[in-house]
Amino acid sequence: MKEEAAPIKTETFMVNMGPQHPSTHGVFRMRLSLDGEVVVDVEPIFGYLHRGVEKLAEGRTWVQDVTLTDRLDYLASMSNNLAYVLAVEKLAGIAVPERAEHIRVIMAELSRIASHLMAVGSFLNDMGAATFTPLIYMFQEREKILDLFEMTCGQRMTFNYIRIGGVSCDLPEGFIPALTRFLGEMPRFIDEYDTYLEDNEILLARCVGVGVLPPDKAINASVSGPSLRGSGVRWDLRQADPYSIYDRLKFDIPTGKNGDVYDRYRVRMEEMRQSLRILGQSVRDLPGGDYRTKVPVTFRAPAGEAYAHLESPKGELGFYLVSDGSLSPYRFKIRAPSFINLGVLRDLLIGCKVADCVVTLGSLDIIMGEVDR
Amino acid sequence: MSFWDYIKDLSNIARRVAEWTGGEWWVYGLLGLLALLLFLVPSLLALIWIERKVFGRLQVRYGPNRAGPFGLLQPVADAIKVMTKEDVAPARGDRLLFRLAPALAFMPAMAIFAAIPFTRNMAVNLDIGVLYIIAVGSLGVIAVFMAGWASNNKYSLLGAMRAVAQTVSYELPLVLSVLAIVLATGSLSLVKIVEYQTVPLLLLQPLTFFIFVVAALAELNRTPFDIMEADSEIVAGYHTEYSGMSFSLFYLAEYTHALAVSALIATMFLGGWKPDVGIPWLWLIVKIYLVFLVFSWIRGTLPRLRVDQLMGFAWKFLFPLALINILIVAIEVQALEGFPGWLALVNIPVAAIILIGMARLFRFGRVTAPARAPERG
Amino acid sequence: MTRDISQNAAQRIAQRFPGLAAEAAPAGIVVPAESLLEIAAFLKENPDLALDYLAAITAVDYLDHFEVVYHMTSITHNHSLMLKVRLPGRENLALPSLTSLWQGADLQEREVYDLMGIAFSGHPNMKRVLLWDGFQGHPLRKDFIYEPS
Amino acid sequence: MIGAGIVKGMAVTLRHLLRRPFTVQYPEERLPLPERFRGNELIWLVEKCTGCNTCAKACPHGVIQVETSAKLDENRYFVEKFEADMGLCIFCGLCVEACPFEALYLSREFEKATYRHEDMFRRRDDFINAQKNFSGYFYPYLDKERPKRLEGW
Repeated sequence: MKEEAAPIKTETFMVNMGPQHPSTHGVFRMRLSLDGEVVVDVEPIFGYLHRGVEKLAEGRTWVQDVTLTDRLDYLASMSNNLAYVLAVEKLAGIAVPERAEHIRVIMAELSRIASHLMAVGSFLNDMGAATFTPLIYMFQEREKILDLFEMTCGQRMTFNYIRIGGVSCDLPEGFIPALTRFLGEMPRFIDEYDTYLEDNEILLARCVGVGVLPPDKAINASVSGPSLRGSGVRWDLRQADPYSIYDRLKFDIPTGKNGDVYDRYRVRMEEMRQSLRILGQSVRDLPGGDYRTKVPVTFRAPAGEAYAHLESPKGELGFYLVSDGSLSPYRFKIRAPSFINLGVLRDLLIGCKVADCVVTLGSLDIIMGEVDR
Repeated sequence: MSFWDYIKDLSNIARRVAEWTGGEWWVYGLLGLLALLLFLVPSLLALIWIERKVFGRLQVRYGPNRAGPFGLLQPVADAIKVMTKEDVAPARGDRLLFRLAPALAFMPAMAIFAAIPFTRNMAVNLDIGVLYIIAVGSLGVIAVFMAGWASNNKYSLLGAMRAVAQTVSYELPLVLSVLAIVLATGSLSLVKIVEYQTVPLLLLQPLTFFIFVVAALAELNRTPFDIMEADSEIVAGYHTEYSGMSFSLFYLAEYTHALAVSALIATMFLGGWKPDVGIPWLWLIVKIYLVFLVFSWIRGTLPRLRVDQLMGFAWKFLFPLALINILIVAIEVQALEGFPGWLALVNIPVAAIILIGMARLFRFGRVTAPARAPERG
Repeated sequence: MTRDISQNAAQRIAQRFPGLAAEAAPAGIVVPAESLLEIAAFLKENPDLALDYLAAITAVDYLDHFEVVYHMTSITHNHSLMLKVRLPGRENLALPSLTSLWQGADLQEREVYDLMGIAFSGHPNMKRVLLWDGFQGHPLRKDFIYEPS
Repeated sequence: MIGAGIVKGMAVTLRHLLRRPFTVQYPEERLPLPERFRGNELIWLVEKCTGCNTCAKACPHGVIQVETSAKLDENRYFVEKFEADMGLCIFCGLCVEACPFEALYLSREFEKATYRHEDMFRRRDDFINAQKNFSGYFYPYLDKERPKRLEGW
């Protein structure tokens, strides 16, 4: 008696990773087709946090729109404020006092460090340092930055600090000593975290060669920010298209070699060091004087259009504003870096394991407030 | 018999009670169970507290400190919370298996303690103690798979599949490392193994110790080997769907298992109740807690490996290492007729050399280049 | 500093595509919708222009016409261009998709479709991104009125 | 070599084990509030308000509502209604900046959670009777001159 065994049939199965999932950084959803542990196909689905910021902005005045930008990338609100305000200033041709420019740069760089700390921390958390140890170390440092922000403008996350024509209030008395102290001790902490995990074999095994984004593809897919630089493209708007006072500051642009998850992580860590350098310079050169060109509450931008972009912690954050000369913008377009960076996710994930999905996603550093707007 | 004797060797109490009731076997049994529970329940609560406190301090925060002094009552508070929670079972799951799995997970972890000798007399002197522990200890994975299957949840199933693959892989180095001990001590009985250790086996066989600890970490599914419940990937793995009391049974099973493995390590490598001064069984308990502290420390520090790297590590690193280890131990046992204490001085450098050599040879598997994205259909 | 190359690009397009009206708008250049794909390919592949980085795609509703705006940057030469396409009317708007040239156009075109209702022909996955599939209307249009169902 | 990095990492966490905790035990211990802290309460000074409605216009969310009636004998407006739904407020401080008569301030209160949204609604009398804990936001001189300037109000 011989029975012909039917060949074993396997099939892929679908897993909805998100919108409620511990490591999708908010309400992000990936529809994974899995062949066992291997990802066959992936479709990113988002929009769960869509608030229609672009439409809302059309109904608010130019001045009020600053508050909306706070809520895009809520981990680096200062950069968002700044990007929007730069666009308005470009549109209306407003000159900004020198002191305000310096304060803006200080704030933008502080928020870059804060954002990168969060990015790296949650990325390491995704990798399974499951008890949050690295995340909490990063939080600890971020806390100090948030204290600085709170000291300056009274809030910790949604600052609404940078205004058209300057900043809303001058630096408080104790700020410079506090910042100097922070600058003094932060490099030591970054070094410590590098010792902690930089050449941890498990981390290397999980990161090196995973989620490789070749430079030509990164450019083609409009990837920006640390993800682009991780692929080895030296493109940083702070040097390529300097805004504010960045043309006067000296700093390096760290780039990766392989464009894998590890390089993106390293680029973020290095960028923090460079941000500290920038902070040191801008504090040193901080001039006195006015911190704000008065702009009336009923500010009307002249009719026209302007696109201004800056290097936010997540990438190229751009605002394309169209004005018809009225109280509020006619069109308020946000070029959200997280959103566009997600375009490569599918290519990075296919062929990976499930575990690599979260790590790769973490290394892209998306933030749903910005993706969904 | 003085009071001190009763404290030093609790089995004297048992003997006394048994004599008093007529020496029935079941009296011994019940007393043993009582003693075990008296040890286990507070230990579990303490373990949970210790781990949370260690994590807290590793992370530069306080850890639990609200419930009771130093937060000592935190596990109790957790237990109350968990017991009052609704216990939801997935509608399309397999109800019977779903309910059975948590109990089944808890049982083998607890059964391991039957063979742990607390002192020379406070033990069931099982001649095949080691065999029993290995046999019972690996039962847990059945419960895990059951839970994963019965939940009818893809994450659970993924976790269960990972669990089975992982446990099967790490069982091998685990057993082989125990074999080395058995070779040296010439006995499967844990009491004999302890008595053999005039010098702790940790020093005599550091390589065995390393293999055993790593494999045991994997068996316990603690980081860096916790892929079966990797919370950042597959939510909570096999117990994704569990809530309330059934979840806490899994949770307790995990800690019971951790406690059991700590006890095993303390017994087999750290000399159990030795040095035989003071209250011997307290020595063992202190050692168990020390081992667990190290476990917590590791868990609080390391990220986790990917599933394929995990398997690779088991088969390409630990397994050959275990074989080499057995070879060395066998030669030593044969050549020296016994296992003298001075061998520690030889074995520690030998272990270091072998470990470093193997580590240099070993590479974690890397992913191959991702396949091309298929066209969207 | 990133230079704006509107003038230069307009001239080159005029040379390359004679008879094709590439007007220089106040900011950027306006090209006709039919030849968008060719012009975009030219802009990307011409070694002197080499606009290899498609920074942003957006659309503006001017009531009588829509304007689709492409912000392109050259990482090689560090210059940028704002390319505009005007689409008259309000219904059945369509443009050729640039996804064959830039992968980065993928999500951005979907977003424009979602919020402005301009379909991109040739896009591999022309679905809504931010809003759900059954959503009626395109909210960034000026005449959009939200009516909760 | 496998292991060296892991050992280094373990050493780092061990060092942290010996550090003093960074966290603050909130209800008992409190972090010092910065002077400019924007708490979740508005402070409205009825004596200074002219009812010009600038704050209401400046608010991005339409939180503030002002109604006035003319007081012809005193040649000014009487603010009949000054209401704010603090549940909608995002504490951006734009109203404070807009106020031309320094009649609006943010407060440094922050423990203002309520069970119902309605409880966050502030009416004219609530504003008048409220405890005034002035925030230095937009009025940095408040930090220094706090007692002198504000005690009489």
